[in-house]
Amino acid sequence: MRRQIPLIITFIVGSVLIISVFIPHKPFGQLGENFSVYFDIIAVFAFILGAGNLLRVHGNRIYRKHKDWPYSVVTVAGFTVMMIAGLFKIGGSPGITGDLTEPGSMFEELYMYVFTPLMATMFALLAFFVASASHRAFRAKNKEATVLLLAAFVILLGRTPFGVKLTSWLPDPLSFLEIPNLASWIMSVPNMAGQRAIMVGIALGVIAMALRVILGVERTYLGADSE
Amino acid sequence: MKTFSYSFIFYCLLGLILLATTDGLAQVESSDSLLSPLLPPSEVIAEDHPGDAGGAIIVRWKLSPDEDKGITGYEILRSASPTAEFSSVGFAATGANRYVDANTEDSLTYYYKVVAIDADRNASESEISPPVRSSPQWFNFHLLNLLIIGGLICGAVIYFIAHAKKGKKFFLRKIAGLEAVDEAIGRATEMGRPILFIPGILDMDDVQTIAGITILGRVAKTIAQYETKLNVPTSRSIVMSTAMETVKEAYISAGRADAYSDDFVHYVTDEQFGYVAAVDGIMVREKPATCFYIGAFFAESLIMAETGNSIGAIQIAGTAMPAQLPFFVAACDYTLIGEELFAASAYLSGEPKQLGSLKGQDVGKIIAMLAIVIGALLETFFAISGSSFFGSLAELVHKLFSIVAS
Amino acid sequence: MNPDKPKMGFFETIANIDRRVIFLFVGFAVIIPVLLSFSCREEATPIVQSIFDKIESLPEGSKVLMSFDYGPSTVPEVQPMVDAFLRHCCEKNLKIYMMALWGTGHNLISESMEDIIKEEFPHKVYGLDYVNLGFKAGQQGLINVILTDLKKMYTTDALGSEIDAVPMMVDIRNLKSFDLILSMGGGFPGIKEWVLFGGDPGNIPVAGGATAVSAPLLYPYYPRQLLGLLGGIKGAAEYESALIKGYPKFKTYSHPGIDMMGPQTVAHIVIVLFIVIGNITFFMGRKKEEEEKREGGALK
Amino acid sequence: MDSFFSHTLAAILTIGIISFLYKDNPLYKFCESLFIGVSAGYWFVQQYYANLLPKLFDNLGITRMLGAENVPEGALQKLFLHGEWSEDLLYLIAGILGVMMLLRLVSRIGWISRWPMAFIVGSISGLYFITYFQSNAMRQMQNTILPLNSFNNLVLIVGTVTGIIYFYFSKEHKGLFGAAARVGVYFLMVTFGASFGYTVMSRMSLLIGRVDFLFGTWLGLVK
Repeated sequence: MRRQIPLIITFIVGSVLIISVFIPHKPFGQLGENFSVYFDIIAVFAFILGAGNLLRVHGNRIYRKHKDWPYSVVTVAGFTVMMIAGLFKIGGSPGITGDLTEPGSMFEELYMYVFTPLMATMFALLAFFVASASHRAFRAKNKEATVLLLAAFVILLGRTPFGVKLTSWLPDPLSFLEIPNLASWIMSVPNMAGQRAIMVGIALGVIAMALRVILGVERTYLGADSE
Repeated sequence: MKTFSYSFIFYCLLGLILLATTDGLAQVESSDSLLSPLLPPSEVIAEDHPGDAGGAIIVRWKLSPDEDKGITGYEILRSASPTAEFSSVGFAATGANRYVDANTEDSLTYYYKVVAIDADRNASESEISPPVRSSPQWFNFHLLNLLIIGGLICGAVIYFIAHAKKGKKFFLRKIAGLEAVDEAIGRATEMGRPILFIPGILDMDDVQTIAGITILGRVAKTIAQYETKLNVPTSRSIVMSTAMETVKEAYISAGRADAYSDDFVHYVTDEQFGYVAAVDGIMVREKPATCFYIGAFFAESLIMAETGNSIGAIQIAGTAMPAQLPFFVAACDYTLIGEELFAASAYLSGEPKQLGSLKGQDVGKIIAMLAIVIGALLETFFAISGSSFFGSLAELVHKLFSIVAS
Repeated sequence: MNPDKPKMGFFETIANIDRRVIFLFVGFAVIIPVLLSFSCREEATPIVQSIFDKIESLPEGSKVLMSFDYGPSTVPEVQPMVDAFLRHCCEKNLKIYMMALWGTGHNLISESMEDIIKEEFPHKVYGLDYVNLGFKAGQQGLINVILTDLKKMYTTDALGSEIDAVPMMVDIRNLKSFDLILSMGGGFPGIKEWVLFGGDPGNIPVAGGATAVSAPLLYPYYPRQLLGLLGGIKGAAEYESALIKGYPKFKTYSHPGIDMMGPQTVAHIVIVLFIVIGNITFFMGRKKEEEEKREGGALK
Repeated sequence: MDSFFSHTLAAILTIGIISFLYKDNPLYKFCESLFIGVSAGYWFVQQYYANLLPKLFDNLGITRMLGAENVPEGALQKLFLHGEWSEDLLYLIAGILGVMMLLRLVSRIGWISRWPMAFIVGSISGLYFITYFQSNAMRQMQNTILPLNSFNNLVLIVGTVTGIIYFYFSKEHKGLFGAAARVGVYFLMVTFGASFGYTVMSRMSLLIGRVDFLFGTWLGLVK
């Protein structure tokens, strides 16, 4: 029974949502929109589990004097300070309807000067990794890799002034071979074809997986692998 | 008597004023129509918008014969009674012969008029439409094509699942990334290093995360048979709960409940880059021998895959995010591309029922390819011959795949 | 001694170069041009020039609708485009109508009004030359409604004035009252929605600026449904150069797009060089180990 | 906060993250731990104010019970004070599912937490089934049905069809079919190469932004 009820829930909810697309009449028409609100609400409750897990993991490290335990103190402190600053709106207008991100409030300041630089810099690391990945991966190892390399190279060159100058001497009848033109052709024709094939494939993959889930063929996520 | 005479005079005056104004108006109108004889749109019909939840009416009309003489558009007027005042509900461009009034009450009856207007603001009103009411429907016929094609594909999937249950075997091509899973897990065991599994950064409300978790279940079952540590950091709480449950069951079903620990799966933070910072830290400190990145990824894909590469891990990725696929292809050893991600858990399960669904999926591909090729040929014949036969066939194929925004 | 030997060793060293060396090069490629304020000349490509030419061709007093469809995270890329469009429209004495499909666009309109219009064109009058219509929810549905009736959605401007009390709003009826729609952002809702729900049905020219990541998805609409497009910083830089070429006085104004293109170009060249070097060393190395060449593959 | 102090703090954190490129070090570990803590706290607070309050508490009327008077009455007030049924009462189901999620913590009845999971997975399967089918499959197929009267259309159709063939599972990629699948692979490779080449560009501007902050805003060395 414990195993059956979740499978029944999945089946009913899944099939009702599919059918509801074809039924505009109330209450079916709005089910899809309502669901995302439902999900958000469940997610808040689940967050208590997540935050609890985070505190447990780091609390254990501190308690057991794990070799990096001082850093766990930083994490726990950061979490606590941010949570208190936000929930009690320290330095801002208090009360349940007060503005959370009021300029000058502790929550907003921490967001501006701690959270944002950390986030932006982590994001900026991409610039370095893009370079190292290009150096290593863009090699004409075989035919496929050569095609990938050529496409990437034309696009890259097409976006630098240097690449534009490289082929600007071409006579008019050959102007389609100029790198910027070639780059936009690659973007809008073969790239588009590949994208479409991927998208159609994804759609079919999702359809089949959704059916497996709704019909109860796929039940790994319920931990019901063993029957 | 006094009152009578006063009110008599008052009404007389009012009548005179009204007469004067209407007369004047009539004059203005007639002089206008003399200057620019703008003909009104005709045959105004209003009907309930089909296939919706009510609250909308479609108004159609025959274009004014003066369409080319500088008409700038049509104003749509509405009233609850043919004799009451009409008020404007919207405006349609030149050449448009329909308008959807999406602001109606299902309990009321409406009448419509359509007014042709030109650049000099001359206006010419149509006749009043017959009465109409909006109402909700129980079936959206605009989506009939969706139902037919969707039904075909679903039918194929279900048919092959049922077929496979009876023991029919299908050929399935190999997917390199999945062939490598066992080898990758074995390698981690030999090296005595952990295995890292990243189920993407989106929550359970993305279908890629669900695919990631099902694959985690299969992978964990194999890992359970070895003495290898599994590390699953998650960036969402619900994903954490589901992953815990999944891994636990995988260990139980592999008969290794003793080896399971709640520490395998842990929550980090919902913040995309905070999560990446933590994963990068785990990678350089614990040096996992194998990294799985399976689920929905954004910009962080390359940061993780490059860090994983620098520690010499075998990396298997899978995502349906078209923008991130190139980075995984470039930086990982194996990549499950789009559809392969969703097929992976069926492949790994090895269960006939699951494999049958893949065969059904292929029927969808045949439908897609046939539709594209036949449609394109019909279009080509039409373009070359101009024959209306091919034209209407091509349009039919187009219609079959068109989605009407309701 | 074989003279080729040390040479191969050299190529091998390069092929297996420590990634930190690459990081160092990328770092310098960005830091040095930033410190030296190095910039390079940009030529406007046709897709950018067509927007410039369109605005150039509009007679004085024409009405331009600008939709701020972006948020703080894409400000570095999108704001330079907005600034350039605003300057051009102000210079040409066009009437500017600012609105937002994104909730975050609301503040960005106010900031742009302060930083560009009030600061650089102090003689412009609010309500006569420019107006802030603010943010309205509804995404593509909003576009759909204002295509036929703008004042149904906008009964006041963002400052709360009655809409018909704003002089420049009096003869605005719907989207077709505008001569050009510019959407800046590129996410959802954005340029695509403006094309599909505004420009196409209303036959109104639509152009705009998008982040480099989202621009490729918009190329299919150019030039039939989309008049032109600024893609990423490069697009912004090209527009700034076109503006400076047409109006040399803007040379002294800020041009963040051009400023960012300098370091970006150098960084690109560094990456291209690394790819070239990577391939040369790969081929040199392969000569040595012919037997390995059939192994592997990008898709493997 | 004093602007030099706050900028210095932001600069130290920026350098801390960049230092990871050289190797793992205490400053990075500090930044990483701080980032995890602060961001988890940030989202916790955001979840509370952006989801729980407006979506559950406001709709049900709990916010009002907690003493906020400028919030309209919710479903619970309507039911108990005025005896009216309100559709918003259905949000109670979401609340109950949320509480069920928490029952994981009680090991004896922890299995109930599978119900909300089943609810989520079932509804996602249903929703995505339709949205992917419409926008990914049907729309893309419709867009690809083009007359073969130009080179570009031909390439587009051949590329899309062979690409789909590459994904075909239940037939061995041999002979003519295999050749078509290989053509499909080339198209996929062009797609990957093109998106990679394109993205390199936008990734640089982020780094330029940070460098500009360090040398311009913080140290004042730029112009």
